[in-house]
Amino acid sequence: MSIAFAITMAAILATMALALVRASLGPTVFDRILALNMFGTKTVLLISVIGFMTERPDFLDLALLYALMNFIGIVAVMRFTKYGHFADVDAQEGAR
Amino acid sequence: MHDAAIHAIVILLLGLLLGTAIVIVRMRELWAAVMLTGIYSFLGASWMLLLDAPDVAFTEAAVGAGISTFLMLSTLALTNRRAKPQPGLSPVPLVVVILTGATLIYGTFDMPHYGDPDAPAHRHMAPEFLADEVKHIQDAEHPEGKPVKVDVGNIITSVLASYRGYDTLGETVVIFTAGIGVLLLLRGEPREDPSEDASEEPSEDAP
Amino acid sequence: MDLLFDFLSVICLIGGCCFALIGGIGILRLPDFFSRLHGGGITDTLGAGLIMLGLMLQSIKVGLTHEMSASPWLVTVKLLMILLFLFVTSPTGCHALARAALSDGLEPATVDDEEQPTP
Amino acid sequence: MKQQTILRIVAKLLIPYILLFALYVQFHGDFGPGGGFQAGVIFAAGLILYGLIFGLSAAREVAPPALMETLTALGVLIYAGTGVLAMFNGGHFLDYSYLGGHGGGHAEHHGILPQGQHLGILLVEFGVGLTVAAVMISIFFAFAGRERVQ
Repeated sequence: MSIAFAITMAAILATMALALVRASLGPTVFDRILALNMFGTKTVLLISVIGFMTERPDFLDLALLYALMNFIGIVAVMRFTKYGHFADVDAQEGAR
Repeated sequence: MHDAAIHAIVILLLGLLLGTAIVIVRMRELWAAVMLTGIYSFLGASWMLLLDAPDVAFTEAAVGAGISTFLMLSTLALTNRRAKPQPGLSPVPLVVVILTGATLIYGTFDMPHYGDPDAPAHRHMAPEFLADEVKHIQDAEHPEGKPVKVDVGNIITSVLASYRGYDTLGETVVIFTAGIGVLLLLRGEPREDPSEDASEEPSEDAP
Repeated sequence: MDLLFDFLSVICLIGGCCFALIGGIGILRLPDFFSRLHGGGITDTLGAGLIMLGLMLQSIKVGLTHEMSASPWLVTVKLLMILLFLFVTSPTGCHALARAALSDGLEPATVDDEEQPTP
Repeated sequence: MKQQTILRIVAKLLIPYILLFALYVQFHGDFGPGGGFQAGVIFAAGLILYGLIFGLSAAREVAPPALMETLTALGVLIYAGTGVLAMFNGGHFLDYSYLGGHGGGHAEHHGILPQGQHLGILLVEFGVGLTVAAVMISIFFAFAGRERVQ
């Protein structure tokens, strides 16, 4: 089983590397954020597999945390790229 | 086989960390650099996990993914979004960095091997901490003279909160002071509450 | 019984790896942002789902063989929750991203666009 | 961001779980990874998500800035107060063994957990968590409330 876990981790790391290339190339803002989103998901998977490989299932708390926190990071980056600040924008935004 | 696989994964992870660092350095768009530090923190936490340090990884995960991205972005919102291009590249910083790095790596040769049971860190205080941890399992056999000190499942928590209570108190005061400092700096001038008159403000302030 | 669980879980893990890699290649090679969203989508749903399913089968296997300890079942529940959160947050992120890109004026590339530069 | 229905609903769905997870990390830190600092950061992150999606003024209503500043100091006070309480019970500063309520502070009865240590660590971690969460939320308000200086 440990070989299967190792292969899974290697595949996840390879996917991370591909996402990293896209994050660094990314012609538009959104490409980079998409790569960040994917990277976060891959981290959750990587941490879960590490937990199983090292037989320390309490590592899953960490994966759970990343699954929740990744979303906050993405919302923050998206808001920043859209408005450039974090103050209230509802009045300016109008009916968009 | 198991150890070899973990070593290979660690090396791959470190390679990715290096790649991320290079990409961050080359990035001119500052918000993208901030986003990439988030990626760096993802990788760092995974690596700390492989070194069997879940508490450190947990802190990295809690701070690195959400809060620090947000804080750095809000700093950018108050300053500037793009880095100034450097006019000329001087080789001096590179030489300094390479020399410092080489010295540090040379210094690690004297350090005990990872996981070495004879390392000073494992012989000085750690046995005492660990002994207190196991004590409650075989409590009935123990002679009465030995006081049970800390009896909390996670060793890190007991060390941080109890044995090194003064230290942690100091850290809490540091966070408190830092928070007060940021509030004093950023609340410099009294502003109108934007929640009340947000509907009027943009029309007046808009250029 | 163990062998069956191991077999199924290896199949799930390898399948998940394949989907993750396909998505990774997709996010790198596809021509424009809106098609790259598909690459992201594949890894985040099917890739993550299969890998999590493989891990869940492993913990269920442990849970069935050691009846007295509750911890493997807790691990299964935690994996299920992680999967649930991933399934909720990741497509939401993709959706919001696509919406932001559209409102920013980014046009999806169509066949006509591709024919124009290479006549 | 408030106009984006799906984002808003999903945030509404997630925020309770983030806060619940923060409490889990806070009070389960004795046994699993985590503790006061991490819990405070996660709790603050939950509120920051609320502020990002529903607007700063809504977040200010949920967590009034004045209250946050009070809680910042209160957390440190709880920490230091635990230490002082141990002194009142006859021990040293921050010697939780004397919090057990047995008077003498010698909680080493057979089979009985040293309650004082548990209680002390719980209180201290709570103080740390309170301070960290309040500081993070205050910093969020301070940063987000300012507009760009040009």
